[in-house]
Amino acid sequence: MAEFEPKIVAFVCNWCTYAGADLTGTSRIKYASNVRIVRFPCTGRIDYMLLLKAFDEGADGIIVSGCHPNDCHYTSGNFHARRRWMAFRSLCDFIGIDTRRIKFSWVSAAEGAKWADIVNTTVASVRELGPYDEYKKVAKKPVKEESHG
Amino acid sequence: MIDSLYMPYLMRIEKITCEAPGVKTFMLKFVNEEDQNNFAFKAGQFGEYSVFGEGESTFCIASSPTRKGYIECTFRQSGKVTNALAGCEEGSVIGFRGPYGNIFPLDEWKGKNILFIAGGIALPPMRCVIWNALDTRENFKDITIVYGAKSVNDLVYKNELKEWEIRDDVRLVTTVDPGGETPDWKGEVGFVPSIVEKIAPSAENTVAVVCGPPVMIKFTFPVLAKLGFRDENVFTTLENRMKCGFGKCGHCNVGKVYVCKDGPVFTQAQLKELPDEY
Amino acid sequence: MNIERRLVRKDSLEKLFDILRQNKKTVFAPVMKNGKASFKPVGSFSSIAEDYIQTTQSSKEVIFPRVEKFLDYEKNGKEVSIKGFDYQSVTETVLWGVRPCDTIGFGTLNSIFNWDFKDEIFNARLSKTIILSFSCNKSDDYCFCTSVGGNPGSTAGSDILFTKLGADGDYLAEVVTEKGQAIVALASELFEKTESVEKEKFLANVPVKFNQEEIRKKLEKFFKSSQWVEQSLKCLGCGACAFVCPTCACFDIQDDAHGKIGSRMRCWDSCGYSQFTVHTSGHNPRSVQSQRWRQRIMHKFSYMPERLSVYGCTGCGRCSRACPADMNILEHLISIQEVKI
Amino acid sequence: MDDLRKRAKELIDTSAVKVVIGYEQGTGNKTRALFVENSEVADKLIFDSRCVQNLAAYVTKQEVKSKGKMAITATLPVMRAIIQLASEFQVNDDNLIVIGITPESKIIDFKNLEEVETYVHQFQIEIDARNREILDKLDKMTPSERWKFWIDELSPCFKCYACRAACPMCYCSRCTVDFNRPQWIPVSSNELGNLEWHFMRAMHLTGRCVDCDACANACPLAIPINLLTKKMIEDAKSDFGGYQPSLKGENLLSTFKPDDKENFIQ
Repeated sequence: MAEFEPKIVAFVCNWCTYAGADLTGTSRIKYASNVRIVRFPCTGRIDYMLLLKAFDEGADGIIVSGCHPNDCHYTSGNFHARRRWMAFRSLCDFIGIDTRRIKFSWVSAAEGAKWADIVNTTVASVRELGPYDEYKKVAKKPVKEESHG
Repeated sequence: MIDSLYMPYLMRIEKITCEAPGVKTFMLKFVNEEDQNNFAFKAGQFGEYSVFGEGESTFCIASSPTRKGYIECTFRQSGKVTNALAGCEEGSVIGFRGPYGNIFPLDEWKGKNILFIAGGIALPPMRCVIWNALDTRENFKDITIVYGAKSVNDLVYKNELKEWEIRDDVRLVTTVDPGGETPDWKGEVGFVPSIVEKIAPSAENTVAVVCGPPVMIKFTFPVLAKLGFRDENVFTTLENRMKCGFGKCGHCNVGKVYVCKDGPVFTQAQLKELPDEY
Repeated sequence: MNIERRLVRKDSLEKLFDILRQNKKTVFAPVMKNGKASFKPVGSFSSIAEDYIQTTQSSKEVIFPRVEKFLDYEKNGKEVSIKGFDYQSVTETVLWGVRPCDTIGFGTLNSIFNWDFKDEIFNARLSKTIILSFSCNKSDDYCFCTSVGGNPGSTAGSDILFTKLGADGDYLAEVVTEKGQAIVALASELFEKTESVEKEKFLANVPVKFNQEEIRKKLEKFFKSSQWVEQSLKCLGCGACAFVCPTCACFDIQDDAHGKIGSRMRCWDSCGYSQFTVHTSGHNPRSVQSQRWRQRIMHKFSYMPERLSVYGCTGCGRCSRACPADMNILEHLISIQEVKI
Repeated sequence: MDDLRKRAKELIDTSAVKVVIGYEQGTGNKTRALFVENSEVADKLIFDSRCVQNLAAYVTKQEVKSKGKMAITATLPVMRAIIQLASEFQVNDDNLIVIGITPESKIIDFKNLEEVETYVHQFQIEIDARNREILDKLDKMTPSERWKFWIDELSPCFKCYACRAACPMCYCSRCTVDFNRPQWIPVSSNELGNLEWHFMRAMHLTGRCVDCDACANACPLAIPINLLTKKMIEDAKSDFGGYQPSLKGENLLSTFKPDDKENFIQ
C-alpha cells in the first residue's frame, strides 16, 4: 500500500499568512504539497463550522493561520479569532475531536520560512497520527445503517 | 428491479432560455427513451425537479401536453435548488419526478371563452394550459390573455408574447406596473386587476384562470365577481410548500386538502371552503 | 383468521427470544438508558427493559426510520447515474415488547403511506417486520387509548399479543396473524395449548376520557376558536411531540452530498416547526404557533378521519410525556369536548 | 406564594403589565408556564422547587411579546437569562418587569433591570457537584474515549430541537440549522448531523449560557447536552476569568483582550 499522504486544509488570512505563503514560494523554499490553502479576508472571518466542514469532507488535518497580534489589517480581527479558537479548541477537545490535527499559527507576510515549517511539521505530525478515520467514519457512514440509532 | 416512488427520471437539459432576470426555461428530454414513451401528463400538473446533491424543488410543467417528446419548466432563482438549477449547463442531467396533481379541466371548457390572467412569474403554470388551448383551438371560443409584470424586463416568454400578439385567434393584453414601462412600451400601464376591469371581458360562457402573486389574486377576484364571474368558473393554482408531491409528507396539507393531490388547480369556490392557510 | 390462544410459560420467553436470534432475525426491544426506555436492536434477553409503562419514542422508527435513504447518485461531468432503494437491505425484523397503542399506529401509518400512491419502501419494511406486542398491565395519567378506540389488551396490528397473567404469572399468547403463526412454528413447544383465559382482569384500567367522534364533529366548527391560541401560548415550537408519536409521518426530502457522490433521503419533519410551511418567497401560511398547534390536532382528529378513514392518535400519551412545556393533548382534547358551540 | 399572587394581581389590575408569566401546577407532577392576563387567573400561580423551566424563553416568543408589557416570575437562572437578553436588546425596562423569587419563595421587587443585574452579580455561575463529577470523569478520558462517549450519547438525538426551543438564549427567528445556503448542518439526525448540531449549539452559547439546564430538562431523550455548555462555562473561567451576563453587553466571544493567554498558537 502506498504511504499515507495526509490531506491538510489551511485556512489563512489574505494579508499576512497568504502573503507569507507567497513569499515561501517566491523564496523557492520547498514544503510539503499536502496542503490546500483557502484564503480569507481575515482570520476573524474563519467560521469554526468551516473547520468542521473540512473534516466532513475528508481532511486529516487543518491549519488556521493569520496575522500576528496587533498586526491585523482590520485592527482586531485576529484578537476576536483568538478567543473563538480558544473556545473552539476546548470544545473540540471535550467532544473528542483530535486537537493535534488542528494547528493554529501566526505567520506574517515576511515569514515565508515559518510557513514552510508550519506546513512541514503539521504534515509530519498528521502523517504520524494516520488518516482521521474516527471522524471520517462518522461523516461518511451510509445513511441507511444509521436509521435505527 | 422495483423502484420507489421517490426515484426520479433522469432528464437532460436540451435548451436553456433566459426569460427575464433570474428566470430561466429548461427544455428537458428523458435520458432513457423508454421513460419518454411511458410518460404522459395533462395541463396543470407539476413535478419535482432536482439537482443531485442539492435537493428537489416543486414547479409546474410549463410546456403543453400537445407538444410531445419533451417537457419544459420555467423557474426563478430564489432558493437552494433553483439556484443550483440555474447553474446547470445545456447537456447536464437533472432529476424529475412526476407528473403529480390535478389538471385544468379543458374537456369541460369546450365551447367556452377562456380568460387567462397572469402576473409575473406565474405565467409558466398558465403557459401549459394556454398552449394546450391554442393547439386545440377549435374546441374553444374567444381566448383572452391578460399578463402583467413589474416591469418590461420582468415579462417572461417574450417571444411567445410576440407570437400571441400576432395571432388573430387570441387577444393578448400585456401590462406593466406604473414606473415599469420603457419609452417604447406599447402595452398597458397599470396593475393587473385594474386592467382586467378596464377591458371588462364578458362573464357570459367564460371561465377565468388566474395565477399570480397573492396580492394580485386578492384584488383580481373581486373584479371578476363584479364582472359577473361565478366562483365555480374562476380557476387558480396554489403554490404551497411541497416535498413529496403525492400526499404523504404533510407539508402542503391545508384543511382536508392535500394541495399536491387535490390541487394545485382549484376553483375559487373550492378555495372559499378552505382555511386561509395557503 | 381466528385468533389462536396459547400459553407461554414465563421462563419460556427467553427461549423464544433465543430462537428468534438463532433464526437470524434482528430483534428490536425496549432498552433502558438515562432512565428512558427506547427500542434498540437487542442481542441478549437480559438487556430488555421490563419495568416501563411506555417507551419514550414509539417503535415507528423500525418501519419509518428517522432517516431513510431512497437513492444514491454519482455525477460524472454532466452525466448522472442513480441507484434506487436497496430492498435487499430490509431484513426480517422482530419488534419485541411493543404496546397495543403502538401496534395500532402501524395501521395508521399504513393508511398514510398507501392511501393513494403506494410507498413500496414503507411496505417492504412493514412486511418484513413481525410484531410481538405485550398488553399493558399498568398505565399512567397520560394514557387514553380507550378514548381513541384502543385498549390495553387490543390485538389490533399485532402478530402475537402476550398478556402477563398476574404479577409473577405466565403469558397468554394470542396469535393473530400468519406471521405470528410462523413464529409459533419456530418454537411450537413453547406455545402450549390452553383453556380459555380471562385476560381482562390482568389489564391496566384506562378510563374513557372523551368521545373522539364528538371531538371530530366539534372540530368541523372549531377552526376559528380562540382556544387554539390559549392552548398553544406555552408551546415552544419544538418537534418532540411529533417525533415520539407513533402515527406522525410528516417528512422532509433532503440530499446529502459528498463531492461527486451522494444520496437522497427522507427525514422526519414536524408541522410544529415554524419553517414547515414557509414558501421560498418568505410567505408563511402558518406563521404563528397557534396555527401550527391547530394543524396538529385538526390533522389527527378531523382531516385524517375524513381523508384516510383513520384517526391520527392512538392514545399512547407520549407527546404529553415528552413535552418540555407540558402541553397535554388529553387535557386539550377534553377541553375541546367541553366547549359549547 | 400569596405574595406572588398579590404582586401579579396588582400588576394586572393597575395595568402596569398586560401579562404576568409564572408557573402553575401542570399535569402529572409537572409544573408549567402560566400566562396571567386577568387577576382571577393569578390564583393559579405557584412556586416550588419543581419550577425549573426557564420562563425567559417566553419573553422573546412573538405570541407572548405581542400581548404588550410583560412581567416574569424569575428565579436566579431566569434573571440571568433576562439580563443576557437585555444585553442583546431583546428586552428592556419598557417591555418587561422582573418579579424576583428566591429559592425560599420570597419575592424580590425590582424597580428595573439594573437592580436585577446587581442582584444577579452577587452570585457566580457555578457548576453543581453532580455535573462537576461527570465533567471530571470525562476530563480523565482520552479524546478517543470522549469521542466514543459523545457519538454514543448523541446517537438517539432525533433533532426535535426541544433544547433550542426551551433555551432562553436561542431566540433567533431563523437558526443556523434552518439555513440551507449553505447547509451548515446536515438536516438528517445521523451521527454527523447530531454532532455538528450540538457542537454549533454549544459554540453559540459560549459566554452566553446562564447554566439553567433548560436544554437538558427539555430533551425528551434525556441526553446530557448541558454537559457541553457546562464545560464551556468551566473553560471560560480558566481561559477568560469567567463571565456574568451584563447590561454592558460585552459578550465573551464578541469582545477580546489584547493579552488573552493561550498556549497553542505557534
